[in-house]
Amino acid sequence: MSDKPRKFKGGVHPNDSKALSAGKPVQDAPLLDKYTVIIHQNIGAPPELVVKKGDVVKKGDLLAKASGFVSVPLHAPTSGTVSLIDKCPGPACVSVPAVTITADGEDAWGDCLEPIPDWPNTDPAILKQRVADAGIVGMGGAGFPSHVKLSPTKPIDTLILNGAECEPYLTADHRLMLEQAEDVVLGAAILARILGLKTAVIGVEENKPDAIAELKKLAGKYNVTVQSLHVNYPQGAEKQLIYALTGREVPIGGLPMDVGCVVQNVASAAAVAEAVLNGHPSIERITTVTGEPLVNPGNWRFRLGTPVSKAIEMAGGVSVQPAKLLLGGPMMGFAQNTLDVTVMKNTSGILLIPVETASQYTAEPCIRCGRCVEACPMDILPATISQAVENERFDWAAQLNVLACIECGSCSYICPSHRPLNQQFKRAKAEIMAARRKQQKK
Amino acid sequence: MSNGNVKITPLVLSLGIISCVAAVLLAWVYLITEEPIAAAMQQKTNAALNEVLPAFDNQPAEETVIVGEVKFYVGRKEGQIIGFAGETVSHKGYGGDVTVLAGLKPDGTVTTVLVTKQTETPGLGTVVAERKREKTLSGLISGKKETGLPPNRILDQFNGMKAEAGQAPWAVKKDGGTLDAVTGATITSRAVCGAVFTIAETFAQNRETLLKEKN
Amino acid sequence: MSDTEPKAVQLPDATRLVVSNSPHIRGNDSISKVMAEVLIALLPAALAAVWFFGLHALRVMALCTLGCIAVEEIWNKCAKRPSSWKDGSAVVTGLLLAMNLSAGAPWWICILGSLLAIGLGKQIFGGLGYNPFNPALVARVALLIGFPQLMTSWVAPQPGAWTALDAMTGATPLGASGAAVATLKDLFIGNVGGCLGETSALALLIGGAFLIVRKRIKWQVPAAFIATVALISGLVHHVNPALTPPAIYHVFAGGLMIGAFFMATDMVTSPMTVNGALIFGVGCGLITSVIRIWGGYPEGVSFSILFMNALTPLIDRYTIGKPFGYIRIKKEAAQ
Amino acid sequence: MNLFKEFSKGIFKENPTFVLLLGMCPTLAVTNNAINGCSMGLATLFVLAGSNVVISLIRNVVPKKVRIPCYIVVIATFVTVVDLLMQAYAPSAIYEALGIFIPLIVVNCIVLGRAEAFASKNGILASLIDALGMGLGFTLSLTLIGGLRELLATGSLFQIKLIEGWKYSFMLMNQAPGAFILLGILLGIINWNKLRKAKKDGRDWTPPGLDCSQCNLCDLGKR
Amino acid sequence: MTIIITSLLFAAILGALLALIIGAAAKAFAVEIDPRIETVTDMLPGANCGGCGYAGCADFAKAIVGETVPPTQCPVSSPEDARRIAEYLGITAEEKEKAVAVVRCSGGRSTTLRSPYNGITDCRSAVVVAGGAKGCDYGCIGFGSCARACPFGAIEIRDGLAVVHPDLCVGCGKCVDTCPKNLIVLVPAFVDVHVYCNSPEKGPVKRKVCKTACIACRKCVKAADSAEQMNIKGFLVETNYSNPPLPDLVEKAGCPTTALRQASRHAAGEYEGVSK
Amino acid sequence: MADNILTITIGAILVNNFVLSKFLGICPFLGVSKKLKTALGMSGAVVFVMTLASLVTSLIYQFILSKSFSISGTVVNLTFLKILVFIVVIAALVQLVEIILQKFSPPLYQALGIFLPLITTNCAVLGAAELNVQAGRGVIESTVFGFCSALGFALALILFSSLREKLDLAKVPAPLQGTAIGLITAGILAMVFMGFSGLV
Repeated sequence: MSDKPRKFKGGVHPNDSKALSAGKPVQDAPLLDKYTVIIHQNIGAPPELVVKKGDVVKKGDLLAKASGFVSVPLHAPTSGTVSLIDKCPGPACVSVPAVTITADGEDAWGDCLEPIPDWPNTDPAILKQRVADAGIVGMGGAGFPSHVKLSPTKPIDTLILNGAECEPYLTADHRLMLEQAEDVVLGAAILARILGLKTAVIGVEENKPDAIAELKKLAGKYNVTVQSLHVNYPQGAEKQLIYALTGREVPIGGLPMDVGCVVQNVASAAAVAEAVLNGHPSIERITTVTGEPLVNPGNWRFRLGTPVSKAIEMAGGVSVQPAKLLLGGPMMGFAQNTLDVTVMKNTSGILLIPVETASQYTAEPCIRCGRCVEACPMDILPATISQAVENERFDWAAQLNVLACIECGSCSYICPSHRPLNQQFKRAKAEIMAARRKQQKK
Repeated sequence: MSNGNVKITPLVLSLGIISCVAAVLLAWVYLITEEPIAAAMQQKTNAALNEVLPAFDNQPAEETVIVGEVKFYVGRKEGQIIGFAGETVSHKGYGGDVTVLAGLKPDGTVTTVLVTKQTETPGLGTVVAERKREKTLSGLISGKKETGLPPNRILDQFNGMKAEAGQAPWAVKKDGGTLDAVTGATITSRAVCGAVFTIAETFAQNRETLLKEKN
Repeated sequence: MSDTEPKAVQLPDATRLVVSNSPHIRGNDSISKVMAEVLIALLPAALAAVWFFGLHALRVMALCTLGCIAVEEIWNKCAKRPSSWKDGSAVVTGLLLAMNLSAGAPWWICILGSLLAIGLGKQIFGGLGYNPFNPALVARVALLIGFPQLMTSWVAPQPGAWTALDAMTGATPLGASGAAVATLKDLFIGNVGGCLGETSALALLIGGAFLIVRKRIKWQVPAAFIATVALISGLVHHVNPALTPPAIYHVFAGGLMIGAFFMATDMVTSPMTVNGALIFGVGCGLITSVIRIWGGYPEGVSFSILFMNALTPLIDRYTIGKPFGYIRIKKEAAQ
Repeated sequence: MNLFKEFSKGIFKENPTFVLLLGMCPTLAVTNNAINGCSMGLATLFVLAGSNVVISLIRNVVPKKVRIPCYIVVIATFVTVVDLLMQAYAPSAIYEALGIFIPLIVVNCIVLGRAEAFASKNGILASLIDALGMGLGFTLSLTLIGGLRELLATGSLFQIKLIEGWKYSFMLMNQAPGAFILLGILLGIINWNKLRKAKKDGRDWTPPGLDCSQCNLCDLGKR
Repeated sequence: MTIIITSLLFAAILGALLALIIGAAAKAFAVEIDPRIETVTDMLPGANCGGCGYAGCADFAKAIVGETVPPTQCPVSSPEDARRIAEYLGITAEEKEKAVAVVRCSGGRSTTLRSPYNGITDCRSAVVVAGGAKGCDYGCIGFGSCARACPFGAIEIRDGLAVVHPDLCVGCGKCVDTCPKNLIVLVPAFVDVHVYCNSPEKGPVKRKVCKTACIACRKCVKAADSAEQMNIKGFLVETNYSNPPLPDLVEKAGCPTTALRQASRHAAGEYEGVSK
Repeated sequence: MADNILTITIGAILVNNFVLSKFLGICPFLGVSKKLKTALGMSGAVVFVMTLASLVTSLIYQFILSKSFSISGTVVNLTFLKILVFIVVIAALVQLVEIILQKFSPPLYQALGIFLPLITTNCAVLGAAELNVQAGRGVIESTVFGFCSALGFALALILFSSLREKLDLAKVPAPLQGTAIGLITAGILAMVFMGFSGLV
């Protein structure tokens, strides 16, 4: 592989605004007296609760166990008492079940998983089980259980670590790669062993030269390569990353394993290293709290269940009323209407968008300029699909491959008519899937 | 309702009878209108001849000479030939054939050009072909009658032209010639121009024979 | 909010947090910016027109632009739609329409043209973005068919003379005796009779280059268009020089430049895909050449672009590229 | 009273041109001036009346299977009669202007449509009245369109120039595009009026779609 | 005279030949069409609303004639119409009660929490973003997808809440499928008392986001003439439509949150949050 | 002859397009242009029938109707039966085609069958026959003319239907929806086709 930065087709280049928090080292968030841990933090089946109200738990104790293969267990973020099992606001503005733990202040570890210091000689199956037991999910955003990705049904020849962090504003992975480079690289090596591979590739956007340098220092030690990537959104999208690094196209509706690849987020890799070497389950994550309205943006290591209000407090509160509060980055994150939502395993950022840059536009008619077609990393025709959806012609939208859409938002970002393309595609996908389910039922 | 056992005989009978009745009716109407139609056509020809020939006292419609593609009507007054009217059909029209009638002095000079039959685009090709007197409201009220042939920019430019036998054809400006054409109706202009030239040139070639005709 | 406790950390007011779909930030592009850039690109040609045809050119441009804005706004009022002239599309249409008229066009031609362009060409289909045909060209063709004589009598260029207005006949450099009408240099600079926008190839090239550099238009359209015209007219001239002037005349004379750079590239009415753009350009070039060389009208650019506009839905339909990752599905299905 | 209703419906409520959208070909083709439109309308009126009466007469004796061919024969007969009569007695300019659209009355959907929809189900008098109403409606519509086109194109009406000294002719209106566009705009105005009325009455009304639903010769429109 | 005879002969031969061909064709390729389908189609309302579950009235008529569905399945036509069709076909038609739609939510803009929303104003599109941006996860989004779907104009959006006009509603059920929150139900038309709340949450949770939520206080259950008239399901009370209460229950019960309403008065705008 | 056929071809397809400049076949043009797919089917059926009908009518006209023959001293010419004969022959032809297709090529019948009854009343077919008579074309030329005119019809129909599919998505003002906007679009299309005038 050459050192030339790799890129993919299409994409946009928004102002990345990462300077707000890129230079801020990760701080450990102080212990709170209450954590409200959302139970269902992964894609797939929700885990089964194993505690009840009034139970005393230690840090790292099991709160809920995996309820199937595509499911991960959930662990207590600190020691304390289970004070409430009820609904709390979820990331999609809909209430979801959660466990509230009142901290006892001791923050004592419970009976943790056994560390596996001799991982290079351990059976990969045991390592994989460890990943599953530690409750590790894709920490980039989707929250897909990591161990499922590590159980491919097709031959794999490439392991890719996603350190692109192409979303504007977010710097959590950047700081992680910089400060815990060893963990990341180690995690990569462990993942490679699980998959039976000798090597792994870490893809990092070239706007993080310090992180690249840091990783490269350690790369040789663990037989891992670091590849710099062209700065372009959505470089961190799985399919685009695979294309940029290997030139392979993941088929529509397919998975990375269809082209012999497994992609893991760098934060997940670090979590894997933690779980294997120290036996610590996934109960905390590095999150960027940022945005122009904040007094003191930065990166924190939060425990799961930390309310956003506390996170904003740690960042010094706001100087002006923001237009939006987001979980995740500005391109794909979710807008929130309450401060009570809590940090989850896949919360990469807590972002406050000022009124000036928030996209609050009214849509104008499409002038067919084709900017969206150029920007679409999936090479579909957003403008045409948008018209189809506008007229509720979902069959037509399906013909136009709306299902290939990865909802990266590049088209909406670039559109001079400010059309809500992404929302339309989300609806189209939902409608098409619903129609198919209905069809299957028949 | 099943149509499996349709009887063919009533079908044949009914359609046959209707066709027969229709045919008889038509033949009858045809017989009635046969003569008026012929008369109407005759009248049309005469009206056109009146326009292009000087006052004549013979029946030019009955005194015709066909030379090549051109049909010449001979106009006489007191037995003397006072002019010819040449008629030809150009197949190069835009919407079909264009029939052109041109009056000629005995020396071959074009006097008047008329388009007697055409199916050109209304408002475009017809601009070339039609000589139409525009009635106006004030004209109607005052009851003033304008007489004479209405002018036509394209057709009138042939007046006074004269062809020599075997000369190069007249052409519109677009084809490098000198004659004006109506923009957007070059084809019609071209067809008319070609037809007038055919008449004039055919006349020039056969002038002697024609003049001697039944004199 | 927390005025009583000045030291307390200020938290955002949750009830005022806007909920919306991602992406939550947007590029700073907008329709009016696009239109503004088109106007900037038209500026050289407009200046050239004023230089060659004087204040009459300015009059025509002003009338058409104001006319288009007026028609747009009146329509919006009647149809109870929000005002839309500020997006600049009506101004662009008006200016393009003016570019398609002679400097000697009477005032009512400009107003009628505006009505046809905005009314018949655009608003009747639902306004900006829905018109299948280029509005300015609809107006131009309607006027050309409606008033053939008026629309093909040009004004002689008089560089620097502000008020002169010399009518000239409709002989164009595209006729068989093209070289006799204008020299090549005149053609390039624009010292020939014609519509305001048909004169200066140089000014149009500058504007077109600007648009291409700014990525406002697809370069494939003008490239394919001009290349096709050059190729066909060159071939025909080679076979039969009497029929048509050399290719270079075809490229620089008439409305080819403005058509290729400003009309055929109209986003709303041309294909969105790159392959589609190529087909579109080639089709325009083909029809333009055919009409110019064999047809009854002296100029075929507007007709050809409108014809290809009509074909655009079909082109769009059949040039949809395969999405990312599509090939593999097929391959797998074949196995 | 009832007969009057049958008669008037063709002129307004079920106007063949503006409401039923039938017989579009002559409507567009021969309306370049009011006189042509009017003559075409009258020719159609004659055919319509004749064929409707005859078809109403024979409706009970014709087997269903050959119904359409029989009707076509009847209509074709009347068309030929009109053709011959016009050739003989009408001014040649008008006969020539109408051109092949006289023979094409045979396939005018109004004639066959009325035959199929009305005359084949009703008595002679009713059929005649229906034909007269429809024919008159058609004639009036064609004259209106022709007059408007003439006026817009050359500023004259019934070939009498109304605005003297107006030297420019708007040729577009005289030609094919003008016909389409003008009819489209006229329909738009009619629809606008209907929409306005419907809104006043609190009804929902959508303009007729552009498909064969008005014509009942085959069931394509219903697919 | 000759001409008449010739043309007669010619036409006779032609006509006979033609009829022969068509007749032969008709005989060879007979197609069966049931004429009753057309008649039944004519007897149907012709609104093509699709409320019967078929693609338009003609399709439905085909199904009726094929005796796969009873004519009463048409939600638009009156029972008399259905009976007439049944009589025509010689089949029995069981009576079907007229139904109307009810939007089980009373959370207008003034009575429930909502976040500012920026995006497509269409319920089905809004629901993919933040569940419609409402404080209550179950409530009406109020962007009027159902109102647009209604072919009879029976649903009105008032202050961000869909309100059904029972007198205009024919119970075709088109709106039912469009509501992404599944708020709309078809109920017998003669029942006038409904609980305008669909949230299964506990009372305090509901009260936090909505002033007019049903808090399951049981006042209406107690006030009802018989115990079965109002059913309690979890934290929500529902009208028992097989044994409905009389309209005066609303007065008698004195619902503290006004979630219990009369449909007619709800439509007339006599309650909080829906006033005109 | 070759030149003439080229002229007929270009003339019939582009210059004197049946729909857009001769106003023939407007009803199916407006009626079956809702979807591109139906338009394609209709186009196929029209091309097929019009070619055949032009051939047959031209044959009948050339060899029977236009011939003057003498029977018992009277000259008889049956030209006046032209309209009657043409329309009846076309109707029969369409029926026959339908039956034959149904019997021998079910797939083709599936594709074109539903359009066939409509073609009887498509004035383009009768119009082509009439125009052939008027222009005095021979049998071969008539057939070519019929074929090319049908191609012209198909071209206009396909263009129009693709435009209509696009218009379906447009926010056309309410009163102009449906037929009105369709006619206006056709008008602009006709305007475009006028650009070809003068090609032949």
